[in-house]
Amino acid sequence: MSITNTEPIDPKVYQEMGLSDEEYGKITEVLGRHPTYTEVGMFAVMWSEHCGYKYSRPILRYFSKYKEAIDGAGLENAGIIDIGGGYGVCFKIESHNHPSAVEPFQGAATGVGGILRDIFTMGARPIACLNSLRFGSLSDARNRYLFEHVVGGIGFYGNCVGVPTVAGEVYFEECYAGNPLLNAMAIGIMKHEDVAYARAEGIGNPVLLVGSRTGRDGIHGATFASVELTEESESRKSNVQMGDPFTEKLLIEATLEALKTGYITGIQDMGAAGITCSTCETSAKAGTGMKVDVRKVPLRETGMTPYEIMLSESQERMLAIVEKGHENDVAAVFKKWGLHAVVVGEVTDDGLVHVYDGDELVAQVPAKTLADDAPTYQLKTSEPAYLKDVQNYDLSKIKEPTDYTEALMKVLGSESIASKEWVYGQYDHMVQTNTAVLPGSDAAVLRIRETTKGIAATTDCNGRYCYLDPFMGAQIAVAEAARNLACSGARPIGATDCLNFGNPEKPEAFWQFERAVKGMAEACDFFHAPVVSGNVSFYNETPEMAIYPTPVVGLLGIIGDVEKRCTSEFKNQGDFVILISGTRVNDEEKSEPVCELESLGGSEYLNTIHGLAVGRPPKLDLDREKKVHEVVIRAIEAGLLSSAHDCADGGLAIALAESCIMGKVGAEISLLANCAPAAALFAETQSRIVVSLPTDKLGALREIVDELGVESTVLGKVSGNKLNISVNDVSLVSAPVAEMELTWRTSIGSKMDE
Amino acid sequence: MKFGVVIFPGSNCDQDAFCAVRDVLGQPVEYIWHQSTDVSGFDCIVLPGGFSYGDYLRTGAVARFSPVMNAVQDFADNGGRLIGICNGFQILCEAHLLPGALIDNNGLRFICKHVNLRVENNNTDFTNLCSEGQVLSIPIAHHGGNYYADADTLKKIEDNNQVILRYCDSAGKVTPEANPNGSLNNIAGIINDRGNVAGMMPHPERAVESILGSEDGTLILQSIVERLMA
Amino acid sequence: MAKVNVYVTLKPALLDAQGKVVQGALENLGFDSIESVRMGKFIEIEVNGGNGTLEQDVDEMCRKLLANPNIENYRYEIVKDGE
Amino acid sequence: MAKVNVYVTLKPALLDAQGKVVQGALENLGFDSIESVRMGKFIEIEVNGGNGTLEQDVDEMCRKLLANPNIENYRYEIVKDGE
Ligand SMILES: Nc1ncnc2c1ncn2[C@@H]1O[C@H](COP(=O)(O)OP(=O)(O)O)[C@@H](O)[C@H]1O
Ligand SMILES: [Mg+2]
Repeated sequence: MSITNTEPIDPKVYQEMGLSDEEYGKITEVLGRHPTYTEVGMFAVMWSEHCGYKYSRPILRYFSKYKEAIDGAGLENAGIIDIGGGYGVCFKIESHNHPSAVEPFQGAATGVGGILRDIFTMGARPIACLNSLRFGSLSDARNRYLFEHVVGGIGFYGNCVGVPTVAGEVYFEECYAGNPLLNAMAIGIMKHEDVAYARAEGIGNPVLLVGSRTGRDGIHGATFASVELTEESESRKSNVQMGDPFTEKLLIEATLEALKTGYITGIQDMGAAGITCSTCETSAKAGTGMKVDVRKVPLRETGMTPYEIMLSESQERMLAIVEKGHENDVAAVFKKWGLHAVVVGEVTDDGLVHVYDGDELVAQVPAKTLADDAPTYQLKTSEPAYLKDVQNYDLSKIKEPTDYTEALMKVLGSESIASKEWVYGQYDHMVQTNTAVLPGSDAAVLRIRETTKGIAATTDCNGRYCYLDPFMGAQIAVAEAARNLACSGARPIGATDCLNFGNPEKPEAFWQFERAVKGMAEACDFFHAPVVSGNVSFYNETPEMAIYPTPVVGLLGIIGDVEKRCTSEFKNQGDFVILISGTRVNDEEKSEPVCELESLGGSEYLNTIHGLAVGRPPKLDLDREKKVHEVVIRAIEAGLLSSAHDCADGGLAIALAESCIMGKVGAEISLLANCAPAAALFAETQSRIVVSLPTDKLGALREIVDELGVESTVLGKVSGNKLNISVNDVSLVSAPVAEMELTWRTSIGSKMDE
Repeated sequence: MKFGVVIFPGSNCDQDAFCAVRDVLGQPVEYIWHQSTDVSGFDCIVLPGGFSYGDYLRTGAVARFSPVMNAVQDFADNGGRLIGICNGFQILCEAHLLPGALIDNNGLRFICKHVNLRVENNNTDFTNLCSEGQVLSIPIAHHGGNYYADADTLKKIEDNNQVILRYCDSAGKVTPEANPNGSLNNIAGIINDRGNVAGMMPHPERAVESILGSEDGTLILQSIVERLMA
Repeated sequence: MAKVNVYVTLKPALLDAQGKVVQGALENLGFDSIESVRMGKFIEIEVNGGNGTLEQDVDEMCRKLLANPNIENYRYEIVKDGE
Repeated sequence: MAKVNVYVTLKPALLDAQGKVVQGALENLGFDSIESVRMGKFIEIEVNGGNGTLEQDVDEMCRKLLANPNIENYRYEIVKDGE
């Protein structure tokens, strides 16, 4: 049977679906005829930026693993990294920004559900979730509503499926008000022999649809993610998908158990573009084709058209390709868990996906064309006009605060710096009983049972830095993530990235995108953290404003002996407080401290106290950065350190304050500065880690420091119940720890309960 | 001696309980599928935490009708040791194996954190290794852990010493501030009047190794072993 | 075919935390003459047949599953087809 | 004084995971002629006064707060005192 369609599709119809006239032309060329309505729909989603990466693909080639995969064997759902002992880990981060903007609770929930399916579809058991969030300021009721429901939705889903949500980040900046960001990450672990592949192997093998019934929800969700948010998107509300974490939990258990039968030859989750995407991609990867009958698909609603069934993004579904003759063995496992498992078609040898509506052939398209041959475009770039202005701002104009303690309190209470306990307290971060460092420290640590090892995980990105310099900002994101791992005692093993940007068709936004990816790719290579997975989210803008470029990195590291893991709070009165630093602390020629004024650029201090997002991000020397990490990791391995905490947002003063607050102890600190004291306290100079250790261990630490050639400065001691900081022997900060704690711990909660 | 851990659809602390019994207590343990109708051979049955049936109607309301629950009921009637943790506690209340009910936390949000618990009655199958008034650090993780019983029931369980654990501060004082979820009388765990069935919202199986931040949960689980060996 | 509407409400003795929050939110929106808000569940059931025992059946559904008598009250109405 | 009953239901096209579980549970309990179960919310509001704009006010409450228009429909009835 074949389709002989001679009726052209009305341009309005395909344009509405997001296809250009040229793209439509290409479709007719490939097919040698005009497409059917169902076929146009399939092309439109698969060739959207969201699924087809038509704009980002050329840039993603900066990621070395991505380039290798594209040029070679192709991409799998998420990369796997060997961690020894027969185990591999896989992990991936994905955005659900637009769904969360429209319907925050369900948008966030389904974001978590989707990323989990990406993990267990590979045969891995999900062991942890992370999330990276951005909102407008909490002083606005709408932002509070979004924040409350996004966090609620993440908790609702993650808590129910029994995967601990162990880490993440939250920032509040005006630029995210119209377009909040939700990036969800998941980590899975598997024995290497259990890896499953998303390939439709074996001509004649039956194709099973498992999990939930298919409804009309989320149709064209992928196209939706590829347009700007406007008034009109408010009216596309049927795009909302409902998450069902209970079914997902069953699907996790059933899938992992079904894979153990050995009869599943290929399996893929259904995310964006639903059955269309999973049939085309699995066929394309195996070089096969597939025949499916939409009438066999278990439906939730009556009267669904083939178009709707093929494009539905109903959640909690998977496509499984099973060895012929064993479909019942596999189906039995899903049925045991109370899930549907229905044969909807079979693998063919012709490279085509044939969609039947009963006896009628309604679509017949080359799998590879849909999956791999989305037209790609080399978009124009141009350096944004605002950059020169903000970068050249004269930081010496900044007025010093009249009261440094007050300034410290203000920064401590600012929404982006304040404790995120209000958030992670709503997530079950302990289920599975492997969380060895709970949320609140620099990186979460999970022990790996039956080994001595631990996995450390973090996500990072300072959007303001990226706005001021996308290349440097992206590099700092990676450096900071690696620094967080180092503070727990872990060395990086791999990365995943979620690239949140504005409209790529605007040359200035695309310039930001390209610069950020380049910076991130180089930094990941430098830290030997191959980027094994990722996701691109464009069009994060409203008519009023675009978000800061926000390339979020998720970084994983390994600790050889998890018992040695380190946390960030001061622990013992009398311990030395030491700054390990990769940037020079002293100018040797003048035997004076280095001026840190420049490093105030993009700082939280400028943002909170002066309302400014100006300057350049702090300088970064990757080589020295890595040496600092190495010092701290070796010191942790040698059991020297009581605590380690990185200096990042808010600078040295905030790092010290946090170590005091979490440890419920004070510290006596004296600093030297040869420019404004505010810079000494709040500049976000890179490559610095505050550690504490018993006084008798200082010698051993110094040996490691000297061997690696970085700097270590004794800042003072853990003592009392106040944080006292003097700069050049003038006492500037004196803050009771209890007061700091109250401000820092309750800042977000009190706004949310107003 | 053999422990059984029931798996309901949506249970998610079944493995944690299983590992705590096998690896920390060193006792034999098996899973029990929710459709099983025979629980003979078990000496203690654990209803684990999680979200049975998604907790979609009310926590524990649907799981209570699982086929296994008839056998569990008989097991308890015959004096078998039965402990419900978190969702398991909710199921036991719905099944009327324990008095009262668990409603939404008064803050209406999920709460996950370590809390302090005061041991109120150490003369039970589940607390005999604790001392009276001892403060245990054990985590909670729930959305509906707010214990409620009508006045008569509450009086009865208080008079009868059926409250085994209360939320308290680090000094052991039972205060409103130490109450995370609005539970009446700060109740965190109770037993039935016969003393062989316990329910508690905190997760002892999450506090059985130093790497998890506390080993106090071991006292609860090991108490059962102690009683079974006696 | 019959349609059954079941209404489940918290017993008055229980503090309805959700109702309190909703009441506060309504007041914040400027609705200032609100005396009380109580949140409950509304369950729509479609039953095939709807034979003689329907009323009894529905009552049993409520008692056993849909409401927890320790904390909730229920009521229901049955709308038979064509009525 | 007026009493307002608000009924909030999920839009029919959306997955009602709760309703599905409840339907399964009822079937397991032996109620075998159930066609569908949909879960919704039932909100009882007592309003002081209940003046001329009440109907309008209630509609606004529903639109702004009680129902989430992205995923829910609502309806209400107003029972005036003494009626
Ligand atoms: N920014 C990126 N960096 C590296 N890999 C990426 C990036 N974006 C996407 N990828 C990879 O491209 C593939 C397809 O991505 P995506 O369409 O998001 O996955 P899925 O089909 O599972 O939703 C995946 O292997 C993903 O990891
Ligand atoms: Mg995928």
